[in-house]
Amino acid sequence: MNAIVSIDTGPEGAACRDISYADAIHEALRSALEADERVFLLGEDIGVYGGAFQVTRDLVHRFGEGRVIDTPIAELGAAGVAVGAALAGSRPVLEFQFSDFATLAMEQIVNQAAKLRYMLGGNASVPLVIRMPAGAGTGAAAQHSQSLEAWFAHVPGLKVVQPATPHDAKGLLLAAIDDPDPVVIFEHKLLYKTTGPVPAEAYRVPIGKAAIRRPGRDITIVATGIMVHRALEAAERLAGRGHDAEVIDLRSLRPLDTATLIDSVTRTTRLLCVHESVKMLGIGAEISAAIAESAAFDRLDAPIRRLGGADCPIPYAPGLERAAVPQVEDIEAAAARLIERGE
Amino acid sequence: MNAIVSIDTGPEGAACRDISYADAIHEALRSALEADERVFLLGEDIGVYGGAFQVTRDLVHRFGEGRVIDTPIAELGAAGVAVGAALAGSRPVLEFQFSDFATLAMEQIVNQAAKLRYMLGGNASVPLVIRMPAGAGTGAAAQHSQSLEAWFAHVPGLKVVQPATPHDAKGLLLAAIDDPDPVVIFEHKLLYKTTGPVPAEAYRVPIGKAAIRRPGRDITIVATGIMVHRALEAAERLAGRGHDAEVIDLRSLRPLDTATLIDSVTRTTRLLCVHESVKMLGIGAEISAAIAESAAFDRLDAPIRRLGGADCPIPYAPGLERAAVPQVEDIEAAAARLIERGE
Amino acid sequence: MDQPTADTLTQAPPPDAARQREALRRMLLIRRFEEAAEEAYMRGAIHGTMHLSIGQEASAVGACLDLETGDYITSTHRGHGHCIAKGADVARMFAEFFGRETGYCRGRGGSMHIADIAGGNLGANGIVGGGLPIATGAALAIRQQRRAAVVMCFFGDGAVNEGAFHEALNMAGLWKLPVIFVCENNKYGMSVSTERSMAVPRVAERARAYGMPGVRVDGNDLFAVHRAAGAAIARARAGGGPSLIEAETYRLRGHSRSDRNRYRSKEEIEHWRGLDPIPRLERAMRDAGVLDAAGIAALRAEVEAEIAAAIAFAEGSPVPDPGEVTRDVYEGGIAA
Amino acid sequence: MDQPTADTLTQAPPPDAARQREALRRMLLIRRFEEAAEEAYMRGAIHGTMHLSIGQEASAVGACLDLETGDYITSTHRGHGHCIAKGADVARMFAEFFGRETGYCRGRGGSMHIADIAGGNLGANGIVGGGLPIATGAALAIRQQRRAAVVMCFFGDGAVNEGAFHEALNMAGLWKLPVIFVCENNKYGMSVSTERSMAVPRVAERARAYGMPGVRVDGNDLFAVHRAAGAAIARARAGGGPSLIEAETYRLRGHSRSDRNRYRSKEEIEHWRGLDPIPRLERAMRDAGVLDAAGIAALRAEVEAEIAAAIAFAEGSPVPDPGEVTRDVYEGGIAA
Ligand SMILES: Cc1ncc(C[n+]2csc(CCOP(=O)(O)OP(=O)(O)O)c2C)c(N)n1
Ligand SMILES: Cc1ncc(C[n+]2csc(CCOP(=O)(O)OP(=O)(O)O)c2C)c(N)n1
Ligand SMILES: [Mg+2]
Ligand SMILES: [Mg+2]
Repeated sequence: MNAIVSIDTGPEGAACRDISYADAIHEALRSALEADERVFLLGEDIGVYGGAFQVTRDLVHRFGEGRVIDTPIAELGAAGVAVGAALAGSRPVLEFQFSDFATLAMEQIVNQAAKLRYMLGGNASVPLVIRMPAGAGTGAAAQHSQSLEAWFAHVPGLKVVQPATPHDAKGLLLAAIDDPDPVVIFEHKLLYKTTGPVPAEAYRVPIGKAAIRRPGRDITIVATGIMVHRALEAAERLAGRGHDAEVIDLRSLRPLDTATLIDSVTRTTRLLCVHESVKMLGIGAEISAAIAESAAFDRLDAPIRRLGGADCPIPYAPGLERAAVPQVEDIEAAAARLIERGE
Repeated sequence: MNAIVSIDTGPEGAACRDISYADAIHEALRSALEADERVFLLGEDIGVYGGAFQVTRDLVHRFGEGRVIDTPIAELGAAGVAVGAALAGSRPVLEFQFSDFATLAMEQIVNQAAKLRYMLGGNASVPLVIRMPAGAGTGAAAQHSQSLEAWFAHVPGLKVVQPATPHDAKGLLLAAIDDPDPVVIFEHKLLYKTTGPVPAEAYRVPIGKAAIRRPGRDITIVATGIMVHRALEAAERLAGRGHDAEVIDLRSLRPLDTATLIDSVTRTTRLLCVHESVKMLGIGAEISAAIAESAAFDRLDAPIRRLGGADCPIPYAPGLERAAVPQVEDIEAAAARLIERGE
Repeated sequence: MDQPTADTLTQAPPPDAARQREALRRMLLIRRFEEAAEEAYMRGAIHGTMHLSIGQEASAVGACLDLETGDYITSTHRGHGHCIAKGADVARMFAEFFGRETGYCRGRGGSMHIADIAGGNLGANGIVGGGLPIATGAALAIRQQRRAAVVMCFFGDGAVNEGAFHEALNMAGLWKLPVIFVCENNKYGMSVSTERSMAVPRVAERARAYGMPGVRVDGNDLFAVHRAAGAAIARARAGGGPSLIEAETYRLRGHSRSDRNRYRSKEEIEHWRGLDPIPRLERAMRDAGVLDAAGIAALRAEVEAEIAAAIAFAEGSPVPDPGEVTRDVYEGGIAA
Repeated sequence: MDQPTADTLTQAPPPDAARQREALRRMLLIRRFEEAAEEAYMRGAIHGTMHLSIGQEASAVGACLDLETGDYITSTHRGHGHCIAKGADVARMFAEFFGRETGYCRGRGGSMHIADIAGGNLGANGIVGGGLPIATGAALAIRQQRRAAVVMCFFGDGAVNEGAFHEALNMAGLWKLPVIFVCENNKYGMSVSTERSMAVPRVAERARAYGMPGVRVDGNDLFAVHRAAGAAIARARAGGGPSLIEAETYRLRGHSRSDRNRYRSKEEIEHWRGLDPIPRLERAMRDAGVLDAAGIAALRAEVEAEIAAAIAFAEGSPVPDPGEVTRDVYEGGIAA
C-alpha cells in the first residue's frame, strides 16, 4: 500500500519509451493530423520556427502550411477563426504562445466557444482544443508566467485539463481532440523538457479523472501540473519523517473528479491542495469547498490547507520568482503541520 | 440582537434621501467630477445617451465631452486608454456597457493595470476605476448576463467590490476613485432601479470591509450583490420557522474581509455562501476555503454550503433564466437544511 | 502587389422576375416579422430586449440572394433580417422569441442568438464584432474541406472600430478566403455616429488596408446590394478571395427597445423613411412590369398569413422545463 | 475631410553638431549595452530571456532626439534602445537585468518591463501591441491636463496585426491626440515575415484609415528618422494630431535568445549588416566634418567606461529580499 506507484502507466501491456513532455505532445499532434484530415493546427510561429517551445517542430514540413498555420499576431482573431472553423466542421488545435496572451481572446473563448452549444439549444458543436503554455520559473516575469487555469474552470461549456506527465500530455491531448466540446489544456513550461514513459501508439486519457500517484494513509495532497512532482518529492521527505502522504494528480479541473477526492480524504482525514496559480480563487478553493460541503467534511481531522501562488504578479529576480510559487519544502512543511496537529 | 438592522446606514447624523442605486452612482460620479478635475469618464454611449442604464444621464451636459467621453466600440482600446491616462496622472472611470464585454479587455486590465505597480517596483500607480454592469434577470441571454467577478478577484493588483445598496454604490465608488490602485466595481443590473437611503454629501465606504446586515445566531449567510436582498428575505422566512440567520453583505471580494467572516461563523457555527456567479470557483469557494483553513473550522457544526449560478450559460427563456440563479426559496431551503441537520 | 479595386464588385447580373418576387417576399416577411415581434414585446409576450432592422431589409436580402444551401452567414445583434434572408422559418423564430422548446435554440438563445446551423446561419451574436473572426474561420474550414461554399459576414458600422474587424479582415485578405464582409452602415453604433466614432467614416476604403476590393452601395436599393454581393460571391466562389461591401442604410427604429433617440433628429429619421427600401423595390418592380399592384397585394397577404400561422405555432409551443437548465452545456451533458 | 499626407512629415531641420554627437553617443551606448547584456546572459549572470535591438539603434534614437523631459514614450519587448534613447541610466538598467534592488523596477520587471516613469518612459511591454492604447491614453491625459507634451509610441511590424493597433490608432486619429506611432518594421514578427502576416505589408499606408499622415523612412538612417519624427513631434505639440512613421530596419540578432534563425537566410542578414546604422552615422558625421576619427574614438571610449561602471554598479547591488515578494502589489501593501 505504501509502495510508490510509477507516475506514468501506459495502457495495459503497451510498449513505452521515455520521451519528453514536448515530444509527447508532438506525437499526439502528429498522430491526430495523420488520422483525421479535419484536424489542423494554428498559432504563432508554430511553422518553421516550431513553436516557442519546439512542440510543433517539423509538423509543417510533414503536413504543409495548410494544416500547420502560422497566424499573424492576433490572438482574438485567431481564436475566433478557430471557433468558426470548428463550427464549420474542422477540428482546430490552437496554440497560444504563452497562456498570458489568451487574455486577448477571452471574448471568443468564453462568450463564443464555451456558450455556442448551449445558446443554440444543443444544435451547435465547437470541437476546439486550446493549448496554453503557462507558469513561472523561466525568468520571463509577470506577463509571461501566469497560471490562469482557474478562470477557464469557472466557465461552463469549457473543459480544462492540466497534464503533469508526458503520458498524460499525449493521452489528454488526444482525448481533447476527439471531444465535441472546447477543451483548454494547460501545459507548464518547465515540464516540456521533463521525460517519462509514453506508449508509441495513440491512446486517450479520459478527461475528468484524477490519478492517485502515490497512495498514502495520513494526508491527501492534491496537486496540479508541475506541483504534482513537487508534491511527490515532498511525500518522499515526509516518509522519512514517518508520515505517509497520498498524492493525487488532479489532471482535470473541469469536470472535477470529486469522487476520487472525497474517497481519498475520507480515508486520510486531512487535505492539502497545491497549485501554482494564485491561492485566492485558485482550484484549491474549489477543491476545499467541494470537500467542505461533502460527506467527507465530517471525517476531517484538521482544517483544509491550500498552497498557491503568492498574492502578487510573478516577479523577475530569481529569488523572488522562487518565493512566488510553492516549493517542495513548503509542501513538506504544510503537510507535516497538518499531520502533527492531529497527533 | 435579533432586530433587523437597516441595510443602509449613512455616516453618523447625515441627512439621507431615498434614491435609486443608479442615481447614487450618478451622484458619486458628479461629485468626483466636481471635486477633482483629473477625474473623467469614458465608455460607450455614456454621453447624450446617458449610458445603457442611464447612470451617466446628464453628466456630459454638465461637464462636457472632454470629461464624459463616448468611446468607439473598442473595449480593449478603451481600457488601454484608461490605463495610459491613469499612468499619466489622470483619474479615469471606465464603464463597460455590460461586464461581458470586459472579456475583450482582460489583457489591459490584468496584464497592464493590475501588474504595473508591481512590475515597475512600486514606481507606477494606475488609479483606474472600472464599472461593470453584470448579472442575469433581464432576458438578455448568455452574452449579456454573466457574473465574472471571481475572475477579477483572482488577480493580485486589482481590488473588486460589489455594492448591494444605493448607499454602498455611492460610497464604494467614491472610495474607488480615491484609490491609487485599479478597482473593479460589479453592479447588478437589476439593482439600478432599487432605492434606499443615501446621504447627499460625499462619503466613502472603505474597500475591504463586509457589513453584517442582519445579526443572527444560528447560521451565517454570506451573500454578494443582489443576493444580499434575497438572503435577507430568506432570513425573514427562516425567522418564521424559528431560525435566526445572520446575513453578511460581502461588499468587497478583494481584499476579502476574512476577519468578519471568521468571527461570524465562530458564533453561528454554520455557513452558507450565496452568489449569482457560477458556483464552481465562484467567490463562495474562496470563502469556504478561507473558513476551512481558519480557526473557525473547528467550530463548524455542519458542512459549509454554497449556492451559486447553475453550471450553464444564462439561458433566455424566463423559466430557465430564473432556474439558473439562486432564488429566495433556494436560500431558505439550503439554510434550513444546514440548521436542521445540526439539531 | 496589385490591389483589387471597387470595379471588381459591379458585375453581377440582375435577378430574374421570380427571384425579384422572392426578394420582395423576404423583405416583406422581415418587416412584418419585426413589426409583429415588436407588438408581442409591447404586450409582454416576449422578454429581454430586441434590435429591429426595420428599414434595413434590402441589405440583408440583397446580400443573401445569390447564396446557396451550403453557404454560411454570420449575423449580429440586429439579425432577424439576415436569418430570414438566409431562409429561416419564421415560426421557429417566433418560437425562439417566445422562449419555447420549438424555437431554433429551444428557447435558450432568444433574439440575440437566433441561429440555424443546418440552414447555414452560424448565428446572430451578442458581441459587436464577434462574428467577423468566426466567419473568417468558417471560410478557412471551407477551403480546407475543398468545398465551393462562401461565407457572408454581416456587421454594423460600430463593429468596424473593434480590433476583431481588423484582425479578421487581415487574415481573410492574407489567406484569400471565400468570405464577403458586409458592413450595414446605418450611421450609428447605438447613439454614436460614425463621425464621432471613426477617424475616417468611410468603411469601404478600409478594404485597401486588407488587400481586398471594397465598394460602397446604396443599402436601401435591393438591386445595388445584390449587384455588389453577387459579384463578391462569384469572386469568392471562384477562389478570388474576400471582398468588403459597405451598404449605406438606416434603422428606422431606435437601437433597442429602451432607446430614447436623443442623438438624432426627427428630420433625419423622416428623410430616411422616404428612402424605405420596400416601397422602393415595389415601385421598381411595378415600373418594370415585374409585378403589378394586385401581385404585390397577393404577396403581402401571403406574408401576413405566414406571420399569423407562425405566431400561432409559437404561442402553442411548450416552454422549456426549468429542470433541464443545465442540459446541452456539453454533448452528452457531462457537467462539472 | 482632407487627409493629411506624408509630405507633412518631411520638414524637421537636421540636428546640430552637438546633438548629432549626442545621437551617436546614445546609439553606441545602446549597442554596447546590449552586447554587454548578451555577454552577461551567456555567462549566466542574467536569467530569463531578452530581445536585442542590435541594428535598430537609429530608429530609437532618431525618434527620441527631439523629445523633451515632459514627453513620454511607450516601448516594447525589444525596448532597451528606446529606454536609453529617452535618457535612462544604463547602471540602473543593468541592475534591473541582474535582478537587483537598485534596478529601475527593483528587480521585479527585468528586460521586458524596463521603465522609467520619472524619466517619461512608461514602460517596455511583454504584450505585443500592449503599448499602443496606453500611449493613446497618455496623450489623452496630456490634452486633459493642458500640457504641451507628446507621446512617442514604439511598436513592431508584428503588432500592426493586433486589434489593439487598430483601436488605438482610430481613437488617436478621431480625437487628434498628441501621439506619434513609430513602427519599427524589421520585416519579421518573431519568425513570420510581413509578407506572411499582413494582407498589405506596407505599414505607413495604414495611416489613411485613421486620418493621420503616414510616412515610410529608412530606419537605419538616423537623419531620415529624425526628420520624420521631428516633424511629427512638432505637429503633435502644435495640436495637429497624431502621425504614423514606419521605420524600415532589421534586427541583426535572433528574435530572442532561443531563436534558431530558421526563417531567414544568412545572405539577408549579411545584406543588412552592411546597412548597420552606426557605421553609417559615423561615416556621415566624418564626411560632414562634424566629428573626426579621434572624436569618434573618444566617444567610444567614453561609452565603454560608462558601460563598465554600470556593470560594476549592478553587480555590486543587493538582490531583493524574497520575504518582500508581495510588497508593492498595492500602495501601502494591502494584500488580499
Ligand atoms: C463588444 C460589444 N460592445 C458593446 C456592445 C453593446 N452594443 C450592442 S449593439 C451596439 C451598437 C452596434 O453598432 P453597429 O455595429 O453599428 O450595429 P447597429 O446596432 O447599428 O446595427 C452596442 C454598442 C456589444 N453588444 N458588444
Ligand atoms: C500578445 C502577444 N502575442 C505574442 C507574443 C510573443 N511575441 C513576443 S515578440 C513577438 C514578435 C513581435 O514582432 P514585432 O512586433 O514585429 O516586434 P519585433 O520582435 O520584430 O521587434 C511575439 C510573437 C507576445 N509577447 N504578446
Ligand atoms: Mg450601426
Ligand atoms: Mg518585427
